[in-house]
Amino acid sequence: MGNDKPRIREVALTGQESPTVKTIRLYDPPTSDAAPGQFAMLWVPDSGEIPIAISGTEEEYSEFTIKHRGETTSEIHDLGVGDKIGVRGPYGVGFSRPTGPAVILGGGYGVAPLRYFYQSNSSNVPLTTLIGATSAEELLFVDELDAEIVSTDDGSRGHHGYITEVIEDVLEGKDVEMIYTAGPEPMILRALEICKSRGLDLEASLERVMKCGVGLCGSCLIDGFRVCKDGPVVGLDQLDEFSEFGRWTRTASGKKEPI
Amino acid sequence: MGNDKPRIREVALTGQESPTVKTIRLYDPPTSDAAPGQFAMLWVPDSGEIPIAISGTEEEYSEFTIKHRGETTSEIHDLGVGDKIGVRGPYGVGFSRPTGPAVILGGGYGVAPLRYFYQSNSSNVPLTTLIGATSAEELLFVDELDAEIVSTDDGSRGHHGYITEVIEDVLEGKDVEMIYTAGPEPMILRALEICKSRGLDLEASLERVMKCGVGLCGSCLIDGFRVCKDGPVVGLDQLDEFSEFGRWTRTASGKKEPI
Amino acid sequence: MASSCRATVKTVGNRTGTSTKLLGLKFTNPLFLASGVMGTTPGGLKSAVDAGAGGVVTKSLGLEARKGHSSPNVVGVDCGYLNAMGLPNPGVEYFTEELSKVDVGAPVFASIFGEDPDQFAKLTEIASGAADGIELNLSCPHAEKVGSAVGTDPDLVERIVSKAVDATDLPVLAKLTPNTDRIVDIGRAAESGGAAGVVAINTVSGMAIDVETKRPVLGNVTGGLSGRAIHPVAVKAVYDLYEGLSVPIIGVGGVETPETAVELILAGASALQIGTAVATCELSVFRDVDRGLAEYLSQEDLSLEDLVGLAHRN
Amino acid sequence: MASSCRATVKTVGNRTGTSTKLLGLKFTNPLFLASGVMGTTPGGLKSAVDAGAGGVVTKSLGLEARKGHSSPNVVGVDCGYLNAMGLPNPGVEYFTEELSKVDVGAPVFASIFGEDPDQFAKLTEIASGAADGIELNLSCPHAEKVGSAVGTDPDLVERIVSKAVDATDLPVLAKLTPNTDRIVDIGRAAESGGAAGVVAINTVSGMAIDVETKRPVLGNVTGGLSGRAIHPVAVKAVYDLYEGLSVPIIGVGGVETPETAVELILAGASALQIGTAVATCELSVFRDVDRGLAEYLSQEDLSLEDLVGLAHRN
Ligand SMILES: Cc1cc2nc3c(=O)[nH]c(=O)nc-3n(C[C@H](O)[C@H](O)[C@H](O)COP(=O)(O)OP(=O)(O)OC[C@H]3O[C@@H](n4cnc5c(N)ncnc54)[C@H](O)[C@@H]3O)c2cc1C
Ligand SMILES: Cc1cc2nc3c(=O)[nH]c(=O)nc-3n(C[C@H](O)[C@H](O)[C@H](O)COP(=O)(O)OP(=O)(O)OC[C@H]3O[C@@H](n4cnc5c(N)ncnc54)[C@H](O)[C@@H]3O)c2cc1C
Ligand SMILES: Cc1cc2nc3c(=O)[nH]c(=O)nc-3n(C[C@H](O)[C@H](O)[C@H](O)COP(=O)(O)O)c2cc1C
Ligand SMILES: Cc1cc2nc3c(=O)[nH]c(=O)nc-3n(C[C@H](O)[C@H](O)[C@H](O)COP(=O)(O)O)c2cc1C
Ligand code: FES
Ligand code: FES
Repeated sequence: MGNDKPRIREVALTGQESPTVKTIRLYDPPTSDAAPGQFAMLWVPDSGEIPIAISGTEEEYSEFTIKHRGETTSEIHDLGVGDKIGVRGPYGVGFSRPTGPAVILGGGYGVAPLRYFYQSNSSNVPLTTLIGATSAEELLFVDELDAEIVSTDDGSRGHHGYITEVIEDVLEGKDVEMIYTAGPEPMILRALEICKSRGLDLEASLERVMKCGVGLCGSCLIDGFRVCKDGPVVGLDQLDEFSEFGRWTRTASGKKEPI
Repeated sequence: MGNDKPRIREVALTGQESPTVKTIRLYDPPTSDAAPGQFAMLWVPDSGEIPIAISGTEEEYSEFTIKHRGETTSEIHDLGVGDKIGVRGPYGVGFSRPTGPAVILGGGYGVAPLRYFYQSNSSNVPLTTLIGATSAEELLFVDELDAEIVSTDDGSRGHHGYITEVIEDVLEGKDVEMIYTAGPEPMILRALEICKSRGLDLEASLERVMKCGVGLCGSCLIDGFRVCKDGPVVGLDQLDEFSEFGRWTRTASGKKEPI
Repeated sequence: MASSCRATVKTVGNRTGTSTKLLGLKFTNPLFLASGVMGTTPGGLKSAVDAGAGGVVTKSLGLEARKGHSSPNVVGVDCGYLNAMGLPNPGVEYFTEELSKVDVGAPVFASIFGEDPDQFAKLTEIASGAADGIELNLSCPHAEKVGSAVGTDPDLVERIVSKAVDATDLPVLAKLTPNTDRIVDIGRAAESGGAAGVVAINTVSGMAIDVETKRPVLGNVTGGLSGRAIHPVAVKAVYDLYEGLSVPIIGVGGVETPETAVELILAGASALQIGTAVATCELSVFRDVDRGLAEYLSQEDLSLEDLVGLAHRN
Repeated sequence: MASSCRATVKTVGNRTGTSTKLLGLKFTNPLFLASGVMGTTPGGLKSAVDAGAGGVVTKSLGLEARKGHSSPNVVGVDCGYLNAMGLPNPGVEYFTEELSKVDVGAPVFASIFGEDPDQFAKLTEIASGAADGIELNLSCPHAEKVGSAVGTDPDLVERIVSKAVDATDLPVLAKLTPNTDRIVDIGRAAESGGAAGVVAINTVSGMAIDVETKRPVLGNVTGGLSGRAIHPVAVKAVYDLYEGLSVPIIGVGGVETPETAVELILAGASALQIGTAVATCELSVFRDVDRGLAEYLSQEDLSLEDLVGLAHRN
């Protein structure tokens, strides 16, 4: 619990990934040692603390790739090299190590944890990457992950439409065992259906409001499952059992909200 | 600090060493691993908690050799096999390992820690043991420590008088570097004088009222030295610096009392 | 972390049951989920029961939905956590409605918080729609006007409890704050008001400051300390309440192992709640502690009831 | 144990002084020995100064010699100790006499405890014979009739302080209990009574029960919790007092590292006391914390005075 106190770090490097997405790099040994799929709680003093996936590591540095959404993410976007931010974690359960050919399926900033997953793939299994975004300029890490197919909602690059619409074509010719995915919940839901119908396995990284990150507060519950501690990466069986997944999320007060 | 909670142990064995001194054996890995000279706090529920030296160990068992003095020691004397007692520790700093020929000088129940010291002597240095007591039947561990000379105040065995009176004779013929001692403070004081005059080194185990055993409460102070944490074994230089040693002890209230 | 969750109580002997009757309710064991920990949704409550909890307490519910304090809401400290959630909850009606559709599998206490006796009465009435008991939160240390603001005045406590008791047929518990020199007076006031039992303790007031940014860490500045750090405080509170009260006491604070559970029962608790340990240990902490408790009872050849308050014999 | 004593504050930069003037006294650093810890004899006080303490507080002294409670007097718990010494002391006259013959090497506060304003006045008068300041113990949680029994009633506190202030020319500090919901009211009462400063906190009420013998461990049954477990409680108390009072605050509770020290200073403490860490760390804890504090100040380019209460800026 002494570890669950924010460590104050200086931003070592920043990079703009898209008009709305920025990566920051911090010297932070604990998170640099995390499993792909694990996340950290990032604290911007006087603003707030939010859960962010680890998007890559290099030696004792970790990277976080953050979409400009509201108050706290906007504060993080304003940080420059040398500015301070608090980090605690890593938290949660990450992705398993791939043991056979697999597909990486990322939507929006969901590509962030998958980038770290890709970086960490030390086994020799072939990974096929599919990436979707709203528009061409919002596509993340396409080259780094050697994406085979991309899609955009506005058709500005690759497939015009949702990335889920091309999964089955990609799977046709390939001997794939498993999909690793993160991104909008409808995308994950669709991937789940595809995996079920084709007998593939699946691991998905989920998001909920996370106020503690350690399994205490219950703000991140899906049914009775603590996404922060027992997730955020969940397997197919677990996902398939949820009654709320893909349909409901919870607001900060605990009220249900349709996804 | 979690370790500083009494562990409840059953008495595994008891032995009467003299009309007033009894040994109890407990299964207690932490103290069985102690250095000779270290002590434990023994707790008799509903009576009290007192400091007692470790007088020997065997595998994960420790022994304590206790003189019947007052309330709590009398309760301990009443314990039989299977009865319960609390132990915390080991505490304090023990004796150094002998590196050359040495004398063991024990008076009264002070022989207790020296017995463990003798047991633990794995180096091949020759140890010459001198033991004093009030009377023949109160002499402790004479055979076990292969005592060369014993003394009794009433002359019922060995030298008639104090054991300190024979030290110099013993030292005459021998190439001794150091005295290890425990027992009445006047005895230790005399040993200190002898060592100083002959250029020998000395380590002595001291006693004071000890209410905490961990260095908090100050009840065991000699000058500003915490006997429980920085002792109970102290070296010649330290001993020689004390203004209170050999002259004053402190009562439970902190008042000075002549020794 | 995990290491501190292991039992240090010896575990030989045959397992005996720890099922218990209390407040007119039956529990498979005396280890309940504490309020505010995981129990923000009926699904969270059910998870705890599935993991072995003998009963559960909901997150504290108010009349209106509340988002809670701004983040950070939780910070780790030595042997515990500080939290300042700020009583986020979807409102008593919303929660009760949702709860009424779920079979939690064990008795559910609805925890409620309000500003005055009338609010507590209204909350009690609504919450009684789906709960098996009511727990009055008179003790949250970091919410303005509610919580311990209403829980340190014995007269007010008596009025709140008595209004709540009038508003329901269910057993009403009063949850007490340790941040006072009058916990026994407050417990007695709750008893006079008709409380079927008291729950002790809520969190201990505390805060953490980050030395590099020089800012309080919690969004709310101050918060409540929970976990093993406060266990001795809970033991003392339960011990004192047992001497001063006749209603059953439910002990809370730093229960993580069979040993910490037995300690509170010996002090006088008839049942226990577990909060922080669902984070520092696994959710199986309920089952693990229950197993250790059962083994302890069997070894000592005592029933759970026998054990309650045994440290007081003299 | 030792590991928790290590500094986590970065220690680059040049060492600057931490000497400080407070209450009309000069201290080489703001880290004082807390009352009751080692300071039962003048020799113990001197040892702390030799090990780097900038000031020292004596064991609390009463009118008569006291042996203290029956043993066990101390038991270890998670992240701290419970103690119930029972205010053993040789009596104020005896101690003052002995102290007058020793050059401790730094300012000495005589801590005193009594049952009523007149006793406090008398104790103050006698203790002033050899001390540089007086600390009124209004907060021992485990002694009958004295200690927190007199420290939770603001009116009584004001009268005690004012009588003590009248009885001496030395600065008078009031040491406060955290076991109350009115610590700021009590601090204000002390201030009105003329206290030159307040000291916060004394130990937190707690107890431990042994599960095998089913007996309270401490001879006195209940005791006071000290050490890192109570650090967040101390930070909160100091923070609140800083908002409500104008006199200097001396922070106590779980100081073991430069970080824990800085935290209390940021909360509003002008100086600190260290108790439990002289057992959990080495006596060099004074020097070690001072060094870390100095390095922190140098790195942040702040003076000690600048740092006091900085977490309150808004
Ligand atoms: C496990 C996990 C991993 C994530 N990884 C990433 C990532 O890699 N990149 C990325 O861009 N986004 C990620 N997110 C989403 C990210 O947490 C939200 O986009 C972010 O919290 C929005 O904050 P904001 O202040 O900008 O938004 P606002 O809507 O202004 O929110 C205001 C306040 O609401 C609270 N809040 C909002 N969302 C959350 C939340 N999910 N949990 C807790 N508090 C919240 C915070 O207190 C915040 O300060 C992740 C979320 C989770 C649960
Ligand atoms: C480091 C050390 C090692 C010791 N080793 C041994 C040993 O191996 N064998 C042995 O026989 N004796 C040893 N003693 C002495 C032993 O501690 C006392 O003889 C014993 O405390 C007397 O207790 P009592 O209750 O029988 O006496 P009483 O005079 O009846 O004392 C009553 C109470 O006074 C308190 N008390 C008395 N003496 C002490 C003390 N020294 N410290 C703290 N509290 C005390 C206790 O609370 C006790 O219950 C040692 C002492 C020290 C300091
Ligand atoms: C994150 C968190 C939220 C809490 N919320 C509530 C609450 O809403 N109502 C309440 O009465 N107690 C609340 N508490 C207090 C707990 O119910 C419990 O009394 C306290 O944490 C001590 O138990 P523990 O040490 O087992 O956690 C909360 C505690 C935590 C850690
Ligand atoms: C063994 C012990 C004895 C104490 N005796 C006294 C005392 O006599 N008077 C007093 O005001 N405080 C006494 N205290 C409280 C300390 O001075 C201090 O307020 C408390 O321990 C918190 O600080 P710490 O966490 O650094 O120990 C005692 C504390 C301990 C551990
Ligand atoms: S974020 Fe608190 S339980 Fe998951
Ligand atoms: S016995 Fe308490 S300091 Fe030594």
